[in-house]
Amino acid sequence: MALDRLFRRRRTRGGGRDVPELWLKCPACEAQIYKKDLEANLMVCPECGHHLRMSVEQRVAMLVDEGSFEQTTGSVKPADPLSFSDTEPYAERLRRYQEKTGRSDAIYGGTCTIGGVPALLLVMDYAFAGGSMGSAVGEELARGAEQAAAQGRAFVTVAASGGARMQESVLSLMQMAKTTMALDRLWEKRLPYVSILTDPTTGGVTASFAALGDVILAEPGALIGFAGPRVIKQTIRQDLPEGFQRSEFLLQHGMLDQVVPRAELRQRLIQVLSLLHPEGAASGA
Amino acid sequence: MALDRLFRRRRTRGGGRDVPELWLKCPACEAQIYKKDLEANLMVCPECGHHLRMSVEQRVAMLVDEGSFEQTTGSVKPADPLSFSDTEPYAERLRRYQEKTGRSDAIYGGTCTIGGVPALLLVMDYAFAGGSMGSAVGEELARGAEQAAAQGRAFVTVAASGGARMQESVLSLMQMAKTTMALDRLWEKRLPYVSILTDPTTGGVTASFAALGDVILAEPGALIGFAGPRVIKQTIRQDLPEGFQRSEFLLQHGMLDQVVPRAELRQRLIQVLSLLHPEGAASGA
Amino acid sequence: MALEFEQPIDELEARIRELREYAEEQGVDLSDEIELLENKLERLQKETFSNLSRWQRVQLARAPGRPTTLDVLENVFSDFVELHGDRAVADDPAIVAGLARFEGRSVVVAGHQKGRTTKENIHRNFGMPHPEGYRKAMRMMDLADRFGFPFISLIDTPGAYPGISAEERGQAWVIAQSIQRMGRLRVPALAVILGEGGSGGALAIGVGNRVLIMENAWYSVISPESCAAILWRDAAQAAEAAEALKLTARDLKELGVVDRIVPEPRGGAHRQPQAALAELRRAIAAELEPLLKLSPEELLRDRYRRFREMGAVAQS
Amino acid sequence: MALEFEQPIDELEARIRELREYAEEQGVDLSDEIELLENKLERLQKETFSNLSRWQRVQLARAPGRPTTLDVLENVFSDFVELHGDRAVADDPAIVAGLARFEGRSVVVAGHQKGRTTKENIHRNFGMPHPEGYRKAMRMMDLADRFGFPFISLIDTPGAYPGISAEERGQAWVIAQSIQRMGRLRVPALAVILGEGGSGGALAIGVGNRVLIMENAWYSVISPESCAAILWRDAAQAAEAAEALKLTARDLKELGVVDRIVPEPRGGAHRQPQAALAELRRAIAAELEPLLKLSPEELLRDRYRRFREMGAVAQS
Ligand SMILES: [Zn+2]
Ligand SMILES: [Zn+2]
Repeated sequence: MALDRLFRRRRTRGGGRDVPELWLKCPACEAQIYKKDLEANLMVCPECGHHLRMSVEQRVAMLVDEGSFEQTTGSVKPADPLSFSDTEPYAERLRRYQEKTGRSDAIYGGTCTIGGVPALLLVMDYAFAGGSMGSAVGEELARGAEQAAAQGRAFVTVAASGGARMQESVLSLMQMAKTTMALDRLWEKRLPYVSILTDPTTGGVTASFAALGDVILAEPGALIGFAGPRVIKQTIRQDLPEGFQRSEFLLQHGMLDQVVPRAELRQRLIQVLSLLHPEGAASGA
Repeated sequence: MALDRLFRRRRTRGGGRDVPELWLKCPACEAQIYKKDLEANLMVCPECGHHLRMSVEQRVAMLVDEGSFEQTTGSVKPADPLSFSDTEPYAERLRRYQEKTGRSDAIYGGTCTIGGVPALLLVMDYAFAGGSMGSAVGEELARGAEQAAAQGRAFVTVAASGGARMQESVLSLMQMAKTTMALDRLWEKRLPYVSILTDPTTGGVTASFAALGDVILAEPGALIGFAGPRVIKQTIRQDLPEGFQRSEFLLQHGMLDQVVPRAELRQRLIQVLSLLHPEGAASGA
Repeated sequence: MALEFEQPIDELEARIRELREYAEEQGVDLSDEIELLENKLERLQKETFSNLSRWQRVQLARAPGRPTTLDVLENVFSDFVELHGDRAVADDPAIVAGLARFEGRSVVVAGHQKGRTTKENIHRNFGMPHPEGYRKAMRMMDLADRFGFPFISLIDTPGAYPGISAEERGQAWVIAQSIQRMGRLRVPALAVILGEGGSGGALAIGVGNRVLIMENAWYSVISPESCAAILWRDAAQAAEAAEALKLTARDLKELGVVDRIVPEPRGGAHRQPQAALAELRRAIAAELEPLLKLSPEELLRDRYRRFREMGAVAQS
Repeated sequence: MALEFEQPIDELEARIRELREYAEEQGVDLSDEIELLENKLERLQKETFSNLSRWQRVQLARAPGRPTTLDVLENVFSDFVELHGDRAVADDPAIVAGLARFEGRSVVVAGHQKGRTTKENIHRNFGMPHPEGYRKAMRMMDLADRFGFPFISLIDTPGAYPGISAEERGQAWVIAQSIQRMGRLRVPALAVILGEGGSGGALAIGVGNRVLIMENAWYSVISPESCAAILWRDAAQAAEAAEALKLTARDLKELGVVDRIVPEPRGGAHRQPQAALAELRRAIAAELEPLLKLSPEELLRDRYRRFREMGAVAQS
């Protein structure tokens, strides 16, 4: 469902491209922020602390030990098994997204160390079709879990997704089972899986691997849920309560281990991984 | 905590003994019922369907196949490990209850078949110290589960208890762990455990073995809970909602498999046991 | 209550019935006329039902009178004992579950339940479970593993309930947990799509070693209506969305998502429920039998392999 | 905030302090007088604390400033990462849980948490968990088994919360489940009674291979006040009830319910928390070490044997 939400937004916003790219407006407090400052601050608004979306490359850079990252994703390309077409053929859309992001599909990551712990990190790219999970994304996730298990690595995912990719219909639905079941390869080896939820994570991604971390962390203020707020509003025909489906709400309702500000995320992840990964757990590293 | 509630009731009611024993008043609809009729109706009020307490002997008789019952309980006698005394020494109280009921402690049962399925059935006796669980009751339960496991029998308990027996303090608390852990002997052999809850079942009995049936059945209108209603009222200082902690309330809240009228209980139990016990499960008996 | 495309058939059937009654009452012989009409009916039915569009099948999957989980439990299985509750929060009537016997053998069953009347439908939330329903289903999976009984799920839901209460209690979490729990079953697991297989709410109990589907059932990541509302921005384009989503039994078989299609009587299971249920019994028996010979480890491996292969990607 | 029986000691301590200050300010030598008073203080302390009644120990177990679960996590363990939530309904602040390191080794810890201020005490419901708290603890046990880490529980609760909301969500059920879950741990399990061990709410996380207790902690099927209210019909008889219930560390050791008493500094752990916590670290290390050598099956057997023997009966 995510794909379209993104399309629509892009269409109605349209003009954004004309604004000089040096400045960005914080969507929360509307402050004009110098883009370089924002990036230096990990895309967290220096005025109000709002966490903006960040590029997957920056996300990887902020989490891994410098120089340790080797990309593993990219060889799996999406297909169009249903020859799906709505107002535009799926194949066309894919091409556009590939051009725009320079990626095969909505996921990016690879092997690395995090605080010295060997890991395999996969980050979903919301800029590619709303981070929706089709067969290629599911395949990268399953391979990632399997590779981590085979190589004795911790598995870490950073979710940002509108859900399953409608244009692959039931095949995208099946990715929920595939990714979930692949996690059990880590169980057999007693290797940890840490799931990090960012804004937004909804639908089939929340309802599969992303909800099953041994430890689940989320960024502040992130929208996280099963159904999107619009669907829920349509169902119940009333407004949603303040803060509904935000990280802090989910923490209160027992779904998350911690809400962690972006600036502290790497440190928290290192702490968790070094406690859970066999190397750190026994040696007292 | 049950013990005292019973004492008090007995004291304040006192005079009950003078009423001719041929008639009984239904505590729900206040109808006067001929006692023989009530017994023939399994102690269910023919006027309003209220389930009155029944003797453990009658309970066993209504559940087992005729002629199949052999008592196993009785050899374990309660002790007074703390030399407990409040307004009366515990040893005295025990003696009084033993005289009144003709039983060593608040539990009665043995081996039997139920619809042809080999079983070990244990029934708690509310008339003995409010069915409270001390070391002797816990020991009978643990032995019962162990014997059922060793002999390939289903294990069935009928709970009626005000909770743990205060006069044995922490030793009665430990019976919660002992009885719970004994159930795992049945797990190892894939033998079923069916828990039947009757009025009232509260405290340490609900919070241990009785809540852990593979299938949990309850009689209509039975009071079932952790804390007693009086304790809750004192804590929250307001009245309790209608129907609170009754079987039907617990069914709605997901704690029970079924609420079964007493007249149907044996039949339901047979159905469940023949599905769960290895003999009935594979053969299709 | 006939579906729109069924109406000409229903009308013709009514005409034939009237004619027969008239002939009997009046003692006249109209057998030639009736035979002619019956031939016409036969042709009309063939025409209509052998070329069903995907959207028409979706409507059949929702037809009133179509066998529900409880109908299956009462007719395909025997000795059904319903078990209630998730032992944590509530009993969810949108999922029905319990112990039953299949060909003499004890099994554990859980399935979505729609109401068979409007009142029941409201009680059962139109077959849309809350988290409690999935927790009840997981409890059943525990029971199946505990006793070594096969686990059979019956899928018939528009989807998991998308409301505030469900979100508050972790709808996404419980679906993920249920997928994981079912994937870990150490006993044979069958999933049967009876009617509607709506998205994650269906998949939550769909992780079988084998997945069966009734001929007119559908299974998709999203309902045609919602898909049309989003992609075409017009729910009325549901028929087109249904085509695009390739959500019918035959599509799913081709995609490798289901293993067996259970044939329905002509016109759909709601026209002859007993015949449909008899076919279902045969299909379950046929799929269950080989699984009973596998060890727990083989079953786990088999299930993993089955879902691991799902999807279509192009390798560079 | 001194306990009643501590007051003479506290007053004498204050007097000595004043005298010292006076001597310093005025430059006079009062060392003889101070020494006399200190001897008197020493005698008074010895007298008071070496003959504590059971009821006095109950008060020490509740003394403000006594180390809580979080104090233990911060001082006895290192690298504590708190984990939240039961993944079903809520996060219960009355139970604190997470990962930590003990002597370099990863462990999982869960314990009741009382507030260290009044405001925090309200937030933490005075250490009385709802069902969500026990489900969080069970999730920790799952985590311990999953990674093969020892599980350590810290007990300090007047009891599980006896309120409507807790009953609605199955307080009895979750306690039973937690006892069962902890009994099934395939890793070493230690339970430490830090302060109050109130009934089933304590036992729910008390099923350790070894059970340790702080010298002034208590553990009983019911609090002395409630027991007195019921049996003596007068909560003021709590002191007498405490005697009857035999709920102190020494009693419990004699009854075989605890394996080790962790000595507290004279006057109780609240007087010298750091010293108390250092003793606790030593005790945990000593009890954990032999358990680390046992296989999962040995641990299960050991735990079953331990609790199977509990109780006192007369055989006919
Ligand atoms: Zn801002
Ligand atoms: Zn009556």
